[in-house]
Amino acid sequence: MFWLLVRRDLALALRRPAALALPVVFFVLAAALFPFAVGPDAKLLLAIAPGVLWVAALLAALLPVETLVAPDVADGTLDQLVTRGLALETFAAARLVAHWLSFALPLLVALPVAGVLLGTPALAPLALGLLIGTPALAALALLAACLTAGLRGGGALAGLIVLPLALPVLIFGVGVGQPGGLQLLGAATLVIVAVTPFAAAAALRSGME
Amino acid sequence: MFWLLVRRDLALALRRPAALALPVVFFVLAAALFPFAVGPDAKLLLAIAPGVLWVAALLAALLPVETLVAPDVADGTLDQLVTRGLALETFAAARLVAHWLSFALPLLVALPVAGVLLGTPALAPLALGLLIGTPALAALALLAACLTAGLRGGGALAGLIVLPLALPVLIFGVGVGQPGGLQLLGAATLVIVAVTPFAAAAALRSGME
Amino acid sequence: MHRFANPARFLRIARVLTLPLTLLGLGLTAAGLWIGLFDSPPDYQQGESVRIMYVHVPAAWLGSGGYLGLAVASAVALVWRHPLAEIAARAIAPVGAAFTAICLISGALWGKPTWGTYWVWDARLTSMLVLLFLYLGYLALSSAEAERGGGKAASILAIVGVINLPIIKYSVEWWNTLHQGSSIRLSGAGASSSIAREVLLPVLLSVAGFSLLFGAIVLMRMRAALAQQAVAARSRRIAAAYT
Amino acid sequence: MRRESGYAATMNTAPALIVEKLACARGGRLLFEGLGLRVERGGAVQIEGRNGAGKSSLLRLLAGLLRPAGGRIDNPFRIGWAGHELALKPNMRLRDELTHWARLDGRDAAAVDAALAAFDLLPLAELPVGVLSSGQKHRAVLARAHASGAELWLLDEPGVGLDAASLERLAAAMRAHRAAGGLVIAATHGDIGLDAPQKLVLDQLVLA
Amino acid sequence: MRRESGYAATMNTAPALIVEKLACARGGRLLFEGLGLRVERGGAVQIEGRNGAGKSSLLRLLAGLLRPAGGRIDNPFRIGWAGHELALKPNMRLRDELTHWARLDGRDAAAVDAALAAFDLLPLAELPVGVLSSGQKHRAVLARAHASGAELWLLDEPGVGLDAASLERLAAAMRAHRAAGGLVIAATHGDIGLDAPQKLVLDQLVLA
Ligand code: HEM
Ligand SMILES: Nc1ncnc2c1ncn2[C@@H]1O[C@H](COP(=O)(O)OP(=O)(O)OP(=O)(O)O)[C@@H](O)[C@H]1O
Ligand SMILES: Nc1ncnc2c1ncn2[C@@H]1O[C@H](COP(=O)(O)OP(=O)(O)OP(=O)(O)O)[C@@H](O)[C@H]1O
Ligand SMILES: [Mg+2]
Ligand SMILES: [Mg+2]
Repeated sequence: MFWLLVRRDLALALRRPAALALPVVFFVLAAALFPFAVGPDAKLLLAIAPGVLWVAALLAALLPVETLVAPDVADGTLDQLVTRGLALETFAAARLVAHWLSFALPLLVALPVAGVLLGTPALAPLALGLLIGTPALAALALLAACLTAGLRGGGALAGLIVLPLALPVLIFGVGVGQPGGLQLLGAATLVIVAVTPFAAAAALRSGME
Repeated sequence: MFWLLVRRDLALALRRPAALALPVVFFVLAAALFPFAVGPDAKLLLAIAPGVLWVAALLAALLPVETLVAPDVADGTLDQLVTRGLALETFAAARLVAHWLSFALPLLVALPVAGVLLGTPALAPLALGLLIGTPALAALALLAACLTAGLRGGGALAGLIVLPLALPVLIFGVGVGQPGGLQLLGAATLVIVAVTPFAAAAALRSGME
Repeated sequence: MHRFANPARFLRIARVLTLPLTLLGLGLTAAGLWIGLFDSPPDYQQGESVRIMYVHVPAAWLGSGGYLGLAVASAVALVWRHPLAEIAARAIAPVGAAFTAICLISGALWGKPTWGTYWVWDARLTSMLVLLFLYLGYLALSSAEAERGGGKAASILAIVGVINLPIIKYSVEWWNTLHQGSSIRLSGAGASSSIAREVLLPVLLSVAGFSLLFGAIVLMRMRAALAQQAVAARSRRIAAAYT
Repeated sequence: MRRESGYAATMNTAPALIVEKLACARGGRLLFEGLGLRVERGGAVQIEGRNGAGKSSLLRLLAGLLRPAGGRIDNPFRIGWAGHELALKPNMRLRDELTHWARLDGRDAAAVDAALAAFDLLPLAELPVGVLSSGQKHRAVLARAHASGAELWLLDEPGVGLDAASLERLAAAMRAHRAAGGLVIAATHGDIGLDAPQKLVLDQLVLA
Repeated sequence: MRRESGYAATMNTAPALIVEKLACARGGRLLFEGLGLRVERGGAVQIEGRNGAGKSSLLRLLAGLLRPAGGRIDNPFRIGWAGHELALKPNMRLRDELTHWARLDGRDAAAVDAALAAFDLLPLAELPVGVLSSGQKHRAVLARAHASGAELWLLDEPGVGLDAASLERLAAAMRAHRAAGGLVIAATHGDIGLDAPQKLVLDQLVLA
C-alpha cells in the first residue's frame, strides 16, 4: 500500500518528461538569483553559497505547501483511502517520502551546476548536509500542509507555527562543517521525521470531524 | 466593480491568516538563516543584507502562486465574472492589487525584524525600494499564476517562468542606492505592472478554451 | 500568409526542402570544422583552445536568433491563430535551447583554459544564461499545456520574454559594470574586427552550416508534429464514432 | 463585454435571444452544428440529450464562456449563470457570498433576501457555505442566479440533488421569472417543471 | 483499520451490516438518533429525506468517515464508496486513474475493464478525466466502486446527472452486484431502480 501511494504521488508529479527537469532548473535558477542580488563578487558568493542553497531548499519544500494535501482532502481522495481501511499515518508517511523525493533529489542533482555558478564551494559536505536535512524540511512542510488543510480559519495558523522549527535544521545544516554538526542535524531530522506522520494524521483526522 | 473585487479578495485573505502569514514566515526564516550561513562577519553580512532581503521578497511573492488564481478557475468564480460581462483584465488588475496588499504590506512590516537579524542595514532605502519594486514582483507572480492555472506542477513551473523575468527588478532593486537606481526600478515596475493585466487576461482566456 | 496556411502545402514544400538543407548544412559544417580544427593556425595567445570558437560562435548566434524566431512564430500564432505558427514555435524552441546550451557549455569549457574558471558573472555570459532559462520556461509551459490539450499560455510567455530581453540585457550590463571592473571582460566586437582571415572563413562556414541544420531540424520537427496531429485526429474520430 | 448598452438598444424591437447555425467543438471534436434557436421574453428552452451530447457545452456557448466553432449568437439579455461549479467560498457565510455577487450585479440586500426565501435558504443564511449539504449548495447556486436580476437564466441540470419541496420551489421560481418577462434555458435529463418549453434534443444533432 | 480479518471471522454466521441506535451530529447539531438497520448479503437500502436530512452524513458514518455521536455500526464488509467527490485527477487518463484505485484494492486490469464496460466508459477510457462531461465523471465514480470488488456499495445519489441509458446500466449493475451477494446502500431523491429495497426515510427521524 505504502509504496503504491508513493509511486502514485511520483507518477502524478512526473508524468511529463519536462516535469523531471523542472525542479532541477528551478533550483539552479533560485541559486542563480543571489549573484544578481549581492553582486558578482566571487569571494562574497563563495561565502554565502551554503546559505543560498539551503534557502533554495527551504523554498522548494514550502512552495507546494498549499497544494500538498488540501486538494486530496477537497476532492475526496482521502475519503477513498480511508474507506479502504488505510491508516492516515500511512498516507502521511507516503506523502512525506514522495515530497522529499520530488524536491530534494533534484536539489542534489542540481547541486554541481549551482555550485559552478556560485564559484564552486566544497560540494561534498554541503551535499551530505542537504541529504540529511531535507527530509526534515519535507516533514515540516507536510505537517504545515496537513494542519492548514484540516483546520479551518484561525486554527489553520497552527500550520505556520511549525515552520520556525525549520530554523534549527537550517542552522545545523549550514553548520555541518563544524564538529558535531552532522550529528545535531541528523538528530533533528530524525525527531521531526519520526513525529510528523502521527501529528499529520491527527491533524487530518480532526479536519474530517 | 474593480474595488468590489479588491475588497472581496482582501476579505477572503483575512479569512485565511495562514495563507497570509506564509510569505512573511519564509521571508524571516530566510533572513534568519544567513547570519549562521556566513558566520559572524558583520561587514560581510551587511554587504549581502539588501540582496538577501530582495531575493527573499521575490521568492515570498512566489509562494502563493499555486493558489492565486487556480482555485477561482476551478470553482467557477471566473465563469461567474465573465457571464457578468466583466473583463478579465479588470479581474487580473484587481487580483494584482489584492496580492500586492496581502503579500507586500506584511513583508514591509516584517522588514525591521529581518533587518535586525541581518545586522540592521540602512532600512529606509531598502523599504523604499521594496515599496516600489514589490508591485512588479506581485505582477509577475500573478502572470505566472494565470499562465499555469489548471496545469500540473504549477509551483516550480511558475518559478521557472517568473525568475528570469524578475531579474531586472531584482537588479534595479538592489541598486536603488545608486544614482538613478530608483528611477530605473520605478520604470521597470511601471512597465511590468502595466503589461501584466493584459497578458494575464489573455492567458486566462486561452485556458477557458 | 494564407498561402502557407494549408498544412498540406507546407508539408509538400517541407518534404522537398528537408533533405537538401540537411546535406548542405552537414557539408558546410564539416568544411568549417575541418578547416577550423586542422587547417587554421592556433591563436598566438590562446593556443589550440581557440578552436572551440568554431562551435561556440555559431551556437551563440543561433541561440539568440532562435528566440527571435520563437517569439515571431508565437505572435503569429496568437494574433492570427495560425495553426502552423504554433507548431513552428514548438519546433523551434528546443533547437534554440540546445544551441544556447551548446554556446554556454562550449564557452564554459573555453573559459577554463583562458580565464582559469568555468564561469564569471560577465554581462554577456549572464544574458545568455537568462536566455536559456527563458527557453526552458517556454518548453516547460508548452509541454504542460500540451498535456492539458493545448492553449496559448506558452505563446504569451514567449512574447513577454522578448519584450523583456532588451531590459534584461540592459540591466545585466548596468549591474555588471557597476559591481565588477573590466578585469576579465570578453570583448566580442574587438575580437571580430581584428579577426584574421584564416579564422574568419571557417567561422562563416560553420555559421552557415549550423543555420541550415537548424532549419532542417525545425522542418523535421514540424513534419513530425503534423503527422502526430493527424494520428490524434483520426483516433478521436474513431472514438467519436464508437460513442 | 458589458451588454447593457446592446440591451437598451434592442428593447423596443421585441428583443430575443437568436442563435443561428451554431456549431460547437470541444477538444478538436465537433459536438453539434447548424443549431438554430429563437427565444423571446417569457420563453423557455429545455435542452436534452445523453451524457456527453453537449448540453453543458451549449449553455457555455450561450453564456459566452466558450467560443463557437461556427454560427452566431445574438443575446441582448443579461445572464444569470447556474452551472455545476459552486463559485462560493466554503469558509464564507452563505448570505455574505450571495451579497457579494449581488453587489457585482448592482443589486441590493432585498434581492438577496428574496432569492434566499425563494429557495428556502433563509434558515441557513448565516452558515458557512462549506457545511451545507449538496442539495443546499445547489440551491444556493440557483439563488445567486435569482438574485442577479438577469433576464436570461442559464441553468445546467437545475433539478439535480433537490428534494421534492425544492423542486417545486424551483418550478415556481422559473414560472415567476418567465411571467415577469424573463427567459429560462435549462439542460436536464428529467422533467424540471418548465411549462411548455421548446425542447432541444442534442442527440439528433450529432453528426460526427 | 483493515476489515478483512473481521470479515473472515464472521463469514460463516450469515454476515450482515448491523446498525444499532445510531446517532449523528454535525456542527454540534443532532441530525438523527436511534437509527437501527440490518442489511444482509444481497440486501439493499434506499435512504430518502429532504435536503439536509442527513442522508450523506449517514453514508459517511457507515463508511467510517464520520464518528457516530452514539450507537454502533458493525460492518464485516469491505466498502466501495461513491460520494459526490470525484477523487480522480483531471489531468490523468480515466483508465489510469481507475487502475490506480483498483491496484489499491488488489484488483487487476480485467476488473477495471469490466467496470468501464458496465458504465459504458470504454470509449472514454483514454481521455483525461478533466474533459469528461458531468454525467461521464459521475459514471467514472460509480465504475471505481464497481471495480473495487467490495461487498458493500455506499452510493450517494448515484442517479444524479445520468442519462436514461446510464440509469439502466446502473440498475443492472446494482442488480448483478446483489445477485452475487453484494449489498447496496444508496441515498437518493428519486427512484434509481433498486428492486425491493428497505426504505429509510430520514425526515421522520429528525428530532431537532
Ligand atoms: C559560458 C561562457 C560563454 C558564453 C555564455 C559566451 C557567449 C557568447 C555569445 C552570446 C557570443 C555571441 C555574441 C555576439 O556576436 O553577439 C559569443 C561570441 C564569442 N565568444 Fe563567447 N561566451 C562564453 C565564453 C567565451 C570564452 C571563454 C571565449 C574566449 C576567450 C569566448 C570568445 C568568444 C568569441 C571570440 C566570440 C565571437 C566574437 C563576436 O562575434 O563578437 N567566449 N560568446
Ligand atoms: N474541456 C474539454 N475539453 C475537451 N472535451 C471536452 C471538454 N469538456 C467537455 N468535453 C467533451 O465534450 C462533450 C460534451 O460535454 P458536455 O459537458 O457538454 O456534455 P453534456 O451534454 O452536458 O453531458 P452530461 O449530461 O454528462 O452533463 C463530452 O464528450 C466531453 O468529453
Ligand atoms: N461539515 C459539516 N459541518 C457542520 N454541519 C454540516 C457539515 N456537513 C453537513 N452539515 C449539516 O448536516 C446536515 C445534513 O447534511 P447532509 O449532507 O448529510 O444532508 P443530505 O441529507 O445528504 O442532503 P442533500 O439531499 O442535500 O444531499 C445539513 O444540515 C448540513 O448543513
Ligand atoms: Mg452537462
Ligand atoms: Mg447529500
